[in-house]
Amino acid sequence: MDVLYFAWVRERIGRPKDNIETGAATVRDLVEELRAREARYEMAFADLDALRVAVDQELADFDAPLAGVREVAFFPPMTGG
Amino acid sequence: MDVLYFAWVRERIGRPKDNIETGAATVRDLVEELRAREARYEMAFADLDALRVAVDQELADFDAPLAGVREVAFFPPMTGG
Amino acid sequence: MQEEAFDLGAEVNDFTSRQSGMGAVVSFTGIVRDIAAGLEAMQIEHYPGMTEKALAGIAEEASARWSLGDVLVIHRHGALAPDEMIMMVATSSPHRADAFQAAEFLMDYLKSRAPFWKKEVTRDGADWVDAKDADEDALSRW
Amino acid sequence: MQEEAFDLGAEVNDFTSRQSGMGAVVSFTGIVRDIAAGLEAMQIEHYPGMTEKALAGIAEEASARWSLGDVLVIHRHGALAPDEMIMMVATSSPHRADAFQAAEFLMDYLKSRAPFWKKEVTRDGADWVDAKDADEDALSRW
Repeated sequence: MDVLYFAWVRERIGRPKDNIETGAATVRDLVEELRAREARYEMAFADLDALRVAVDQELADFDAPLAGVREVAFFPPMTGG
Repeated sequence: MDVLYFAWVRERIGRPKDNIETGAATVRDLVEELRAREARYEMAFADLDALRVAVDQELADFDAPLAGVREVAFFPPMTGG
Repeated sequence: MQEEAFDLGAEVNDFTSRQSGMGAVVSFTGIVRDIAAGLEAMQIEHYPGMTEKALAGIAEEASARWSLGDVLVIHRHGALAPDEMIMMVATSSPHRADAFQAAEFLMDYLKSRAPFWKKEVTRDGADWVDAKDADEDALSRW
Repeated sequence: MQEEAFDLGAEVNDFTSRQSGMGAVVSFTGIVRDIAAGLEAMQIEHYPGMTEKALAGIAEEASARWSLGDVLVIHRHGALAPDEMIMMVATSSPHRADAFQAAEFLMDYLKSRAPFWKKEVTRDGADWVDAKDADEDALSRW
């Protein structure tokens, strides 16, 4: 599964993307896995209220299931326009 | 005093403008004077609800006083934009 | 106020390039629509002298109500063909909500408070366009 | 979605000339504003792939809600200087209220639902722009 990071999430983690094997059932489970990896992941995911998530390029919530999903992205609230 | 007509008011009266001497105290008095002139004025001023008035180029109502006024204009509701 | 056509894009670009520190520019353009009977021309009559005052007054009112950098209003008169542009407004503001609201306010007031009258000329004859209750009602929200 | 600058006036003119039977065209342009610390650049990051889907989805939603002739959305990414245009939307409709509302809707959704992030670079450093509660609140009116 591709896991993408944007804006300060990308900067804190220090890379734009991970490709990981995971059995995580939901986005929240995936976050717990990532947090356990390294301090920079722990820091990036410290406050989930400050984060948004997209599952296969659609906005989703942290309880979204990951079965069959190819791409998950984490980023702060959007500031376009 | 210049009295101006626009849109179908102008067409019904058959001219864009009259210059008249009047002792009319208000717009409504002026309308009564004009109505008494000829049938085409009577026709143009038949329904005051369908008319708007400007006094010295500012929108006004039919009770507006005419003392010192130089220009009165009658026209249907505006349809710009 | 002008009889000749205007170049919307050039006006919007000029307007925008004159702004500094503005985060938002909104433009509105009104275009002659064809009608069922087949429109040959839209004739726009206005009240010279009062028109300029009314437009300036409406623009001033908008500037007093919202935080605006600038306001532009162009309105044509004379005979226009279908798909020709009748008029345009542009507003600039630090904030998008102000630019949008001011542009809508300008349009609502232009429709019902500036001395313009439209006449539709078709093969079958010519008719003055009736004012719409909805246009008058639109003023009540400001 | 593009990195290069766009010509607002040319886009608005093109957009308008493609319309037929539309009485109203509204455009909105967002411009990089300078900030107190002195802005050197506004960097705009986006999410390739999702961005296009999100913009198309927002435009479709607008077309479903209002009577529109057409919708145009252009959004830049990369590094922009103060007073450069970031993005624009344009809408056309037979009626002005629809054109205005659809343009405001597009902007409100673009602000908070399209995957763009702004970073302000000044002499003192660089900071991600925080999302505003007001922008999120603006969605609730639709």
